[in-house]
Amino acid sequence: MIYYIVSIIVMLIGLYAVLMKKNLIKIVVGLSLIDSGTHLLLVAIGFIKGGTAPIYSEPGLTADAMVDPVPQALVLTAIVIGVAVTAVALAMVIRIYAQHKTLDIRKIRSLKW
Amino acid sequence: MDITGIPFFLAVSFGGAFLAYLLHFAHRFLRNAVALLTVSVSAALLFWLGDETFSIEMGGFILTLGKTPYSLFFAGIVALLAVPTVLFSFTYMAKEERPAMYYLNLLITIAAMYGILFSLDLLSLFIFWEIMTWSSFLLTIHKGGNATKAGVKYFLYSAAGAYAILFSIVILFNMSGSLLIEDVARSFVLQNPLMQLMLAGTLLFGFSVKAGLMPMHGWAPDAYAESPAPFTALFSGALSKMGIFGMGMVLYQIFLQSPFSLPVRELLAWAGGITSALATLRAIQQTDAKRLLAYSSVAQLGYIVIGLALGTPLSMMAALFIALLHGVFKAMLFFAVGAVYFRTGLTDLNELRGLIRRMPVSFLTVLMAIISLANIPPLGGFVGKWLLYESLIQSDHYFLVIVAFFSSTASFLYVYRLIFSIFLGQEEKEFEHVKEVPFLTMQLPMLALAAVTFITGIFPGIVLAPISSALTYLGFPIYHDMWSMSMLFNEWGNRINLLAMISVIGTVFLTGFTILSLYRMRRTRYVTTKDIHTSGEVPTENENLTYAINFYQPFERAVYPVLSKSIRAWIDWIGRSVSEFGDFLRHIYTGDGQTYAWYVVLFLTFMLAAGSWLL
Amino acid sequence: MKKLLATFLLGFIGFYLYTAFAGVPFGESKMKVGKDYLETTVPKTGAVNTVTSIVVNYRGFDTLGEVTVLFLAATGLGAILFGMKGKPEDKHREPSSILTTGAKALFPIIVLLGAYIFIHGHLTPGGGFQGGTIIATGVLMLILGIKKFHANHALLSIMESLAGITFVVAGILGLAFGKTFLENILPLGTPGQVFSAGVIPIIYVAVGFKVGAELAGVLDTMMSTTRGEE
Amino acid sequence: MMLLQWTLTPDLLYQAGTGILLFLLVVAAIFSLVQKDLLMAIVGTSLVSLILSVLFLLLHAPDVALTEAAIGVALTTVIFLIALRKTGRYEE
Repeated sequence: MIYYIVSIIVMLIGLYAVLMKKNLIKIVVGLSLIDSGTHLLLVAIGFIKGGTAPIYSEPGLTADAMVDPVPQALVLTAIVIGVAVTAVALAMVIRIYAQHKTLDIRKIRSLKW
Repeated sequence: MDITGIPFFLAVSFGGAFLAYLLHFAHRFLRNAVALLTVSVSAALLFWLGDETFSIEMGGFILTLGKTPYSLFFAGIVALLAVPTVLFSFTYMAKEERPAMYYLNLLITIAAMYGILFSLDLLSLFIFWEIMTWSSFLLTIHKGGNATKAGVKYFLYSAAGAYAILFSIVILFNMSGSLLIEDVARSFVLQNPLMQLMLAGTLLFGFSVKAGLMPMHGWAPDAYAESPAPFTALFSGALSKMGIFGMGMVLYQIFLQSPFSLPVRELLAWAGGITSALATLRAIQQTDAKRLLAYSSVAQLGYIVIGLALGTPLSMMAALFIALLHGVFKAMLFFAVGAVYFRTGLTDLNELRGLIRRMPVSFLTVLMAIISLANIPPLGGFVGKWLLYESLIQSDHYFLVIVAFFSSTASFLYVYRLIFSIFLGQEEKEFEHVKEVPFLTMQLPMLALAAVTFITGIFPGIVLAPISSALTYLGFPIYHDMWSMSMLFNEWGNRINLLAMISVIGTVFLTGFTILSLYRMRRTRYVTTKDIHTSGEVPTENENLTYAINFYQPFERAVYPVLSKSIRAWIDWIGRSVSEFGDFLRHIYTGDGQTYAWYVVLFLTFMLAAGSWLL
Repeated sequence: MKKLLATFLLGFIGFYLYTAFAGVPFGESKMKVGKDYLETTVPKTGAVNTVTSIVVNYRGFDTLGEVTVLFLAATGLGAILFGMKGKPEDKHREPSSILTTGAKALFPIIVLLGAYIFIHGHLTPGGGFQGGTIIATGVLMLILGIKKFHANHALLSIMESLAGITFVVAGILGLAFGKTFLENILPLGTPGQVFSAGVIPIIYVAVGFKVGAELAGVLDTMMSTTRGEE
Repeated sequence: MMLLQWTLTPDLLYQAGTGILLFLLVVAAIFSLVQKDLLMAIVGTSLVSLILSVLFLLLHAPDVALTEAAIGVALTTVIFLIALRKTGRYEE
């Protein structure tokens, strides 16, 4: 249960950074924190007490003694997508910095119309 | 492939379009030849079209193609206008940009119209309908600039109509499990009347957008005025008739058995009457020749809708007859205006004047067309309008008669303005070098169509025979002696009777008038400017002494109170309100990306709170 | 003020998230489809690692979509940073000789490790994504360690395209043999052997190359961008 | 006095280790949130990823742990650092 609480806290910390921080890189950091929290939450949901990793690495292992592999597969792909998203976001940040010479989100108002 | 089959027919029509496009890059002449050949061959193939139906399975739906007498009549209109249009385009479009795209879109539009007409099921009808919309949209925006705006307007109206049609098609398919119009009609009768009313309403709305029925006519003047002149002829003459075709199909093939059928048709007839009256008044105000003709088109389509909606055999006959004739004379008018534009670069009635000696054939075309439009015997327009009046009186719609008669009479005003402003009056010095347009590619289409108005006026039976078979197909009781219903015509309309009398009188009158005017013209004394003294001043050379500006100013002043309250103002108001609302809404776009995150979080909180409160 | 509001909102959301997840018992088996995957992974797919069999086989189509997303991200990144290419002397300081030598010496080993991880994806933890990332970090080390190093983007894109094509072809072969997209058509072999599990290792190797090439490309693009002071 | 009666069983060690890691996770996250020096903040996220990787291992998810270690700890951090170098280091 503590896993859930901690992962939710990490998610909320990330969300707080997205909402309150004015630095673009900090916002991206917040996004990646939300990512991390979600990953932990999903894997924790799939955990089973006394289970082993879902790999038949040695003879004698049965399906009953394993943790849920589905969340793990989900998180596996989610992490990879997460890094791609982060990379694109940071590329945008670099571009914005080249354009505006600042990372302060309050000063970047070219979307205003 | 069967040479008399519809697939072959459509393959020729569509294939010709692409072939013409490709051949443009080889040689201009080849492209023209292929384009002309395509429309001529498809027009000729219409006569040999077999009766079989063809089914193609596509994505789980069965598309069925086949001809019916009803669709064949409309295909005749398309073919009749398509050939002159393509012919007229050759010289006209030589000056314009992107001719390859023009021919591709023009031929695809024509082919798609055939496709609509020969669809026996709603899905293929919709597919061809959309192809037609797209290609005609591309033609409308062909000139760029203002045309783009007009085209977008046209497209938005069309899209609204198309979605309405699609919506009803989906529901109809769900109801009947079949897309065939026959099956749909069969299961349509079993539905609850309100459902029937709604479906017929959406379908009629969708089709009437193309027909430019008020209040869905907003796109028509702009689109007609901005598209290239030869295409405008087809646009107003044939493409708008697709809306009429669809409305006729809905009213008499699907909706007829419904208890709401009669009131809806009555309403539609009134909409047509109002459309014709208001659009006529609008047309009188116009100072641009093409816009004037555009409003005139809307008005004429109003007449057609009146006839179509009344639903007596005679009125249907009138509607279909006017549908053909309107196509012909409106094509003539657009061609003539196009010819004037081709030579002078002007369509503004205030700037054009005195072209009669420079462009006599165009003048003759316009004269023939407006005689037909104003329903003067012996030309074709008279027959249709007479049938319409008679059917209106027979079915006791006296008030509609008054409306129709009013707008018909008022149409004299705008046609007179058109012919006077362009061709009559003092010749301007700047038009001294204007020549008549080339014979083969521009005069010939105009003269051929003029001949059509003449022939249909003298021998209406030629047109009335296919109309009769079309109406028989739709289930109207056409008896062999149904001409006795009309006071004027007897059986098939070409026996010796009052019509022939009128024709003879008309011909004699026309001949006499022509001889007289030729004689007068020879005797005309050219007045030098010195002869006229205005307030004791001797006018200088080149001073314009005839004015066509503010032609109908008193009249406009009289009708302005009516027109200012037109539906256009409402549509403008709606547009303004939407734009103001959008202006208000854009305040939420602060430009600060973080605010958007706040919106998301606030929304999430709201959803959670609402969800927990509800559960 | 805004801080208070944010704290309040986040507390609210956190509270609801917590109440939502409080109903999910921790550490107990709530498997539905997972059970089936666990039981059938060896007989059906021949892969020992259930996660791999899910990623590549059971949910292979998702993975195809995912590598497409990665590809799009790499392309989009290139598009965003287009025209911001810096000069080679953007690297301020000369890398030390220890770093240079170490990078040169370690790079093959790192690539070997990555390759090992994605070749043994169906046997041990790891697979194409992890192996590919490890290879990308090897390339990163080269970028950092060697002054004039620049990744060969043409080669990377060829590698990446080939890998992508391999994936799709492996999927289409399943269709061609009258089965479904991405279904296994090769013999399963003995579970636990390297050459087993049918089409899984092939796809995972392809994914490894693809991910490696894409991430290396991303890193190189980002590294060779100017600082934005024109 | 209850504290003294606890013996250091492997299970308790596991529990305590998990608890410490989770605590450190939150601390690292908060650290990366409040740190004005962006380099330090990124090190904080890297730390989060690292702890997360260990936690995944403890949750019997070696695949995810490996991915997180390779991507979260190494690659994401590096991408952040590159971005940092192309922009400014300090949060103003």
